[in-house]
Amino acid sequence: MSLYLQQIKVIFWKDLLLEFRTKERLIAMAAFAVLTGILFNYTLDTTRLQPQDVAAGLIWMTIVFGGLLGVGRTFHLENQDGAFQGILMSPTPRDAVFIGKTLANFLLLYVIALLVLWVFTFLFALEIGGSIWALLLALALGSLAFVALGTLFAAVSSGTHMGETLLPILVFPLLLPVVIWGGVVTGRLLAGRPVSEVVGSIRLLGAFALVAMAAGALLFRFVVED
Amino acid sequence: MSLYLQQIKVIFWKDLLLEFRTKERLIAMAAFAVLTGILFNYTLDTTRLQPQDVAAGLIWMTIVFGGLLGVGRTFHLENQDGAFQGILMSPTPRDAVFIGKTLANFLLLYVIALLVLWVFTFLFALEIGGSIWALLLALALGSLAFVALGTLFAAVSSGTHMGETLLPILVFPLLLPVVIWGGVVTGRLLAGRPVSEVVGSIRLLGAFALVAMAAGALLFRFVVED
Amino acid sequence: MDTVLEAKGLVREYGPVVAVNGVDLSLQQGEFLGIFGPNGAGKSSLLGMLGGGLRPTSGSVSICGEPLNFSEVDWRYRVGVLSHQGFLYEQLTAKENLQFYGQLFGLTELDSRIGRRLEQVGLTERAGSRVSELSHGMRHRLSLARTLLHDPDVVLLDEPFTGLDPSASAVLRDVLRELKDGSRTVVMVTHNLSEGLELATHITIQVSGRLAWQGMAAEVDRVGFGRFYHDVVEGHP
Amino acid sequence: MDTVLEAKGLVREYGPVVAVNGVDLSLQQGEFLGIFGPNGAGKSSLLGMLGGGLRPTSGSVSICGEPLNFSEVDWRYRVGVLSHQGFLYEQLTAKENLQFYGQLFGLTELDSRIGRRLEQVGLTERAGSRVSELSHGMRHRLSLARTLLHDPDVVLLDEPFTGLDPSASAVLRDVLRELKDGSRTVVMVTHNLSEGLELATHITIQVSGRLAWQGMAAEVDRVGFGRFYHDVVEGHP
Amino acid sequence: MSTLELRRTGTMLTVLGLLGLVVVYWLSFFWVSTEASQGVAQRIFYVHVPAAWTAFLGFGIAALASGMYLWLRDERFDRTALCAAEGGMIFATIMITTGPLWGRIAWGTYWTREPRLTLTLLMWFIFLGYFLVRRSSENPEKGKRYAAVTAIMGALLIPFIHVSVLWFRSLHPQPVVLRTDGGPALPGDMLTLLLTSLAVFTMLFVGLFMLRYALEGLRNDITLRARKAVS
Ligand code: HEM
Ligand SMILES: Nc1ncnc2c1ncn2[C@@H]1O[C@H](COP(=O)(O)OP(=O)(O)OP(=O)(O)O)[C@@H](O)[C@H]1O
Ligand SMILES: Nc1ncnc2c1ncn2[C@@H]1O[C@H](COP(=O)(O)OP(=O)(O)OP(=O)(O)O)[C@@H](O)[C@H]1O
Ligand SMILES: [Mg+2]
Ligand SMILES: [Mg+2]
Repeated sequence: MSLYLQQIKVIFWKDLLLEFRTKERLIAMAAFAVLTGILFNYTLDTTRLQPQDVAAGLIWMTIVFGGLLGVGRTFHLENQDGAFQGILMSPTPRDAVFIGKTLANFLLLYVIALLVLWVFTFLFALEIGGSIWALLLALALGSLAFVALGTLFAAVSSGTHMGETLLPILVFPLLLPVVIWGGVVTGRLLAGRPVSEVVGSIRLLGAFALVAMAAGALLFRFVVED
Repeated sequence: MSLYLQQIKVIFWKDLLLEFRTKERLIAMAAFAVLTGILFNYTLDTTRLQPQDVAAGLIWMTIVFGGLLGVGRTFHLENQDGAFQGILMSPTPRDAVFIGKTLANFLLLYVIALLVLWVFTFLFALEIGGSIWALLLALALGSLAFVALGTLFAAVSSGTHMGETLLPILVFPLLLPVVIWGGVVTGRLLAGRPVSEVVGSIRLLGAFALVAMAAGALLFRFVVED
Repeated sequence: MDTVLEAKGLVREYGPVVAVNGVDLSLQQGEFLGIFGPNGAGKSSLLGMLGGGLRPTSGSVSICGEPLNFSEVDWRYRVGVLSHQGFLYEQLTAKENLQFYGQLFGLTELDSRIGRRLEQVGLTERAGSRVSELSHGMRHRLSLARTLLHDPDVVLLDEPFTGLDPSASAVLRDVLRELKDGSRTVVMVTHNLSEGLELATHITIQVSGRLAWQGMAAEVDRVGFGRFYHDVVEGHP
Repeated sequence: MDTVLEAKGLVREYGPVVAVNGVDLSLQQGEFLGIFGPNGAGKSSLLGMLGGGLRPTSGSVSICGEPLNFSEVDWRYRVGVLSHQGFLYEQLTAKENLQFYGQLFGLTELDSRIGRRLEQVGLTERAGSRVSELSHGMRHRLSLARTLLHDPDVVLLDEPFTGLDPSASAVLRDVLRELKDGSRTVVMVTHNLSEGLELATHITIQVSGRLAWQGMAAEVDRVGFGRFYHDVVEGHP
Repeated sequence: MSTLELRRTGTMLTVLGLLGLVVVYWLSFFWVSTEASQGVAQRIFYVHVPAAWTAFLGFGIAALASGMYLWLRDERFDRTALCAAEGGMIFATIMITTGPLWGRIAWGTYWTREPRLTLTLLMWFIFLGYFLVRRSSENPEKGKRYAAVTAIMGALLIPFIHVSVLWFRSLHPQPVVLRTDGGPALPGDMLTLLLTSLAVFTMLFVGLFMLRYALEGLRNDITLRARKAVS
C-alpha cells in the first residue's frame, strides 16, 4: 500500500476511533435529528398539509443542521492540544488529511442521514413509495457533498475567533444545490415516482459531490497552512 | 438605585457593549436567519403548499435555530480570559448575573426574531392579516422564554466538554410549548384572525416566559458555582 | 495582631481525586505566604477555596473571624484574586474593564480609584487602549490593578510570574513588594523558588494536597533550599 | 562539520506586527542553541519557521543545504518539534498516539521504535493509559517521545520547562542532555536563563524580532548574565 | 438500611416483580375480558399505562431528590436521583415503545402529531440530557449539579403532559382512572388487572432502584477506600 493511502487510512481510523471513544458527536447529532423532527412535526399542522409535501424539504434541512453541529466540531478535538499542528508537521500531504477527515465525517453524517429519514417517515407517517435504493444513494451523495464543504469550511471557521458560528454563513450558500436536488429526489421517491424521474437529479448530486471533494482536496492546503 | 439593580444594569450594558464592539453574534445570527429562510423557501414547493400554512412554524423554528447559534456563545467571550470567574468573585448575586445576561441576550434575539419575521413575509410573500402588535408581543414573549432557557443551559453546556453541541439536546425539549403557542399565534395572525383568538396562547407564552425566567434565576447559582 | 485569614481542615475533592487533603492555615495581618509545590499538588485548588471561588468539600475558611458563606456577598469585598487567567475582556479598554468590575463592587469615587491603580501599575497612558492591543506584560499588570481595585485586605496570587520574561517579572516584583506594607495579607503560589523566597515572609511546601512543611522565609537557607524542597517533595509520597 | 540548519533573512509579519525581522542563523551538527528573549520578541515565530510550521514572509530556511519547500514533504522527516502544546489526543493511549504519528511518517519497525522511545522517557508502564489519565509531567515526556519518534536530525523546543515543577524539570533536563550526543542539532527557546545556559552550547538573545546578541555558552559569565541579558533587552528598543 | 440489606431487599423485590410480570402477562392474555371497541390490541394497555405511571414515578423522584441535593448537598440525594432517573428511563422506554405499537393498530399509524405523545418523548430526551451532562463534565461534582438542574427543569414538564390532553384536542385517550369527575370509568376486571400490573411495575422499579442504589454505594466505598490507601 502506498504511503499516501496509508496516511488517508490512518487519519480516517483515528477520527473514527476518537468518535467511538467519546461518542459525543454521534449522540449530539442523533438527538438533534430526532428533536428537530419532533419540533417540525409539531409546528407544522399536518391536518392542513400533505406531509409528503413538506417532509422532503425538512429531511434535507434537518440533515444540514445536524451536519453543521457535528462537522463543525471536526477540528475541536484536533485543536485541543494542537494535535492537528502535529499532523501538519508530519510528511502527510494536505489532500490526504482532507480526504481522511472527510471520509470519517461522511460515515458519521450518513448514519445520521439514515436516522433522519427514519425519524421523518416515522413521525410524519410517510411511506417510501419509490425505490429505497435510489433514495439511499441520493442521501449518500448529498452527505458526501455536505461533508466535503463542511470539512473545508470547518477548517476555515475554526481558525477564526468566531468559530463554529461562522460555519453556516460560509456553507449554506454553497449547499443550495444539494438541498434542492436532494429535496426533489426525496419528494418524488416519497410520492412513489419511478427511478427514471430522479436519475437526472441524482447524477447532478453526484457531480456536485465530486466537484466539492476535488475542490476541497485542492484548497484545503491553503486553509491549514500557518 | 440599589446595588442589585446597578449590577444587573452593568452586566447588561457590558454584554451589549461587547456585542457592539465585535458584532459577531449579531451578524452570524442575521446571516443565518436570512440563509435559512432562503433554503426553506427553495426546498418547500410553494406551488403545492399554501405558504401561510408552513410559514408560521418555520418562522419559529428559524428563531430557535438562530437563537441557539447566538445564545450558545454567551459564555464564549466570558470564558476566554476567565472574566466570568471574575464576575463570580465579585459581590454580585448570581440571579443578578443571570438577569443581566438574559436581558442582553433577549435584545439580541428579539432583533433577530423581527428580521426572521420580515424575511419570511418577504420570501414567502405573506401578508400579516391580523394585528401586528399582537404578533410583536408574541415574538417578544417567545424570545424571552427562549433566552431564559438558553442562557441557563448555555452555562451548563459551556461547562461540559461537549460545549455548544450539547445545548440543543438540553433546550429543545423544553422549547416545545414556545414553538407550539408561538406557531399558533403566528399562524392565526397571518391568516388575519382577530386578536381575541390568540389572547389565550399569548397569555400562555407569557406565563411560560415568566416561569422560565424565574426558574433560570433560581437555578443559575447552582450551575455557575465552582 | 489579628488573624486575617484562617482555614480549618480544608478538603477539596474532584470526584475520585483529592486535590486538597486537610489543610489548616492561619495568617496574621501583614504576612506574605509563599506556597511551593509540584504540579497537581492542589495549590490552585487551595487558593481557590481561600478566595471563595471554589467550594470546599469539607472544612471552612474565615476572613477576619467571619466564616465564608456562599450565599452572602459581604466578605467578597475583602478578597482580591489574581489567577492564571487575567479576568479581562479583550474588546474593552483597560479603563472599561476596571469600571466594569468596580461597578459590580459598587465602589464609590470609581474614577479616581481607577486612576490611582492604573498609575500604580504604570498603565495611565494606556487607559484607553483595548486589552487586545496590550502586550502580555501590560495585561498582567492590568489584572493586578483589577485585583487591587477594591482595596482587598487579602490578596491571593496564583503563579503570577508564569510566562513573564525577566523584565516583565521585575515590574511585577516591584508592585508585589509594595503590597507588603503591613496592612495587607498576601498568599502567593509559585514554582519559582528564589522569587518566592525573596518576597514571602512565610513559606509552605504543599505536596499531594497537604502542607508538608511550613517555616519562616527569613530562617531558610537560600542556597540549599532547592535541595531541601526536593527532599520534602520526594519524602512525601 | 556540516551546516545542518541555516536561515537567511527570515522575516515574519502578522499584518502590521513584524514578529521576526531579518534573522540569519547557521547551526552545525551537534550544536545546541538556546534562544532567550522578552515576551513577544518573536521567539516562537522564529522556531515555527525553522520547523516549517510557519511560512516565512520572506527569507529562507534550509536543512542540510536543502531549502524548505512547502509543497514537498521529504524534509519533514528531518525535523522534530516540541511546542507549548503537546500535539496529543487525550482520548487515545500513549501508545496509540505514537502509533498514529509513526504511521503518518510511514516508519518501519514501528512497534520496537515506540517501545524504545517510551523507555527513554520512562513511560513504558503507562503505554496503555489514555493521555487524559497521565499527569502533566508524563504528558510532557510523551510529547518529547513523539518529537523524537522519527529520529529527527533537528530538534526544536519551545519553552519546554514552562509550568513544570522542579522535579519534573529535572527529568526533562536529563532527556535533553541525552540529545547532546553530537549527532543532533537542537534549538531551544526558554525564559529560564540558568536552565538555558546549562544545556546550550550556543546562546542568542532575541529582541523585537532580531537576534540582538549571539555567543558561546561556555564563554558566558553565569553570575552576571541576568544583568547582561537585561542590558541587551533594554538597549535594544 | 445497610448496603447489604438494600441488596437483599432489592434482589427479592426484583425477583418478585419479574414473577409478577409473568402473572400479569398471563392474566392479560387469558383472563381479562376483551375491550369491545378496540379488541385484542387493547391488552397492551396493561403494560403501557403502568409503565407510564412508573416512569413518572421515577422521574418525579429524580427531580425531587435533585432539588434536595442542590439544597443539602448530600451525596445520597444525588445517588437517589441518578438511580430513580435510570429506572424512569427504562419504564419510559417501555411506554414509548408500547404506545406506537398500540397506535399502529388503534389509530393506523405509529405516531401522530399529538401533545401527550410529543411531550412524553421530549421528557425522555430531557433525561437523556441528564445522563449526558453527568458524563461530559470533567469534574463529577459539577456534573451532578448540572444534572440536578436539568432534572428539575424536566420535571416542570410532567404536569404539562398530564394536563395537555385536557387542554388540547387530541387523539390520545383521556384519563380513565384518575378523573376529575367521579371515579374510574373502567369495568371491574380491567381495573383489577390494571392495578395489579401497576403494583408489579412499581415493585420492579423499587427493586431495581435498590439494587442500583446499593451498587452506587459500593462504588462510593471503593473510591473512599482507594483514597485512604493512597494517603
Ligand atoms: C404513541 C405513543 C404513546 C405514548 C408516548 C403514550 C404515552 C402515554 C402516557 C405518558 C400516559 C400516562 C398519562 C397520565 O396518566 O398522565 C398514557 C396513558 C394512556 N395511554 Fe398512551 N401513549 C401512546 C399511545 C397510546 C395509544 C395508541 C393508546 C390507545 C389508543 C393509548 C392509550 C392510553 C390509555 C388508555 C392511557 C391511560 C390514560 C389515563 O388513565 O390517564 N396510548 N400514555
Ligand atoms: N476542575 C477540575 N476538575 C477535575 N480535577 C481537577 C480540577 N482542577 C484540578 N483538578 C485536579 O486536582 C489536582 C490538583 O490540581 P491543582 O490545579 O489544584 O494543582 P496545582 O498544584 O495548582 O498544579 P499546577 O502546578 O499544575 O498548577 C490535580 O490532580 C488536578 O488534576
Ligand atoms: N498567530 C498570530 N497572529 C497574530 N499575531 C501573532 C500571532 N502569533 C504571534 N503574533 C504576534 O507576534 C509577536 C511575536 O509573537 P511570538 O509568539 O513569536 O513571541 P514570543 O517571543 O514567543 O513571546 P512569548 O515569550 O510570549 O511566547 C507578538 O507581538 C504576537 O502578538
Ligand atoms: Mg495551579
Ligand atoms: Mg512563545
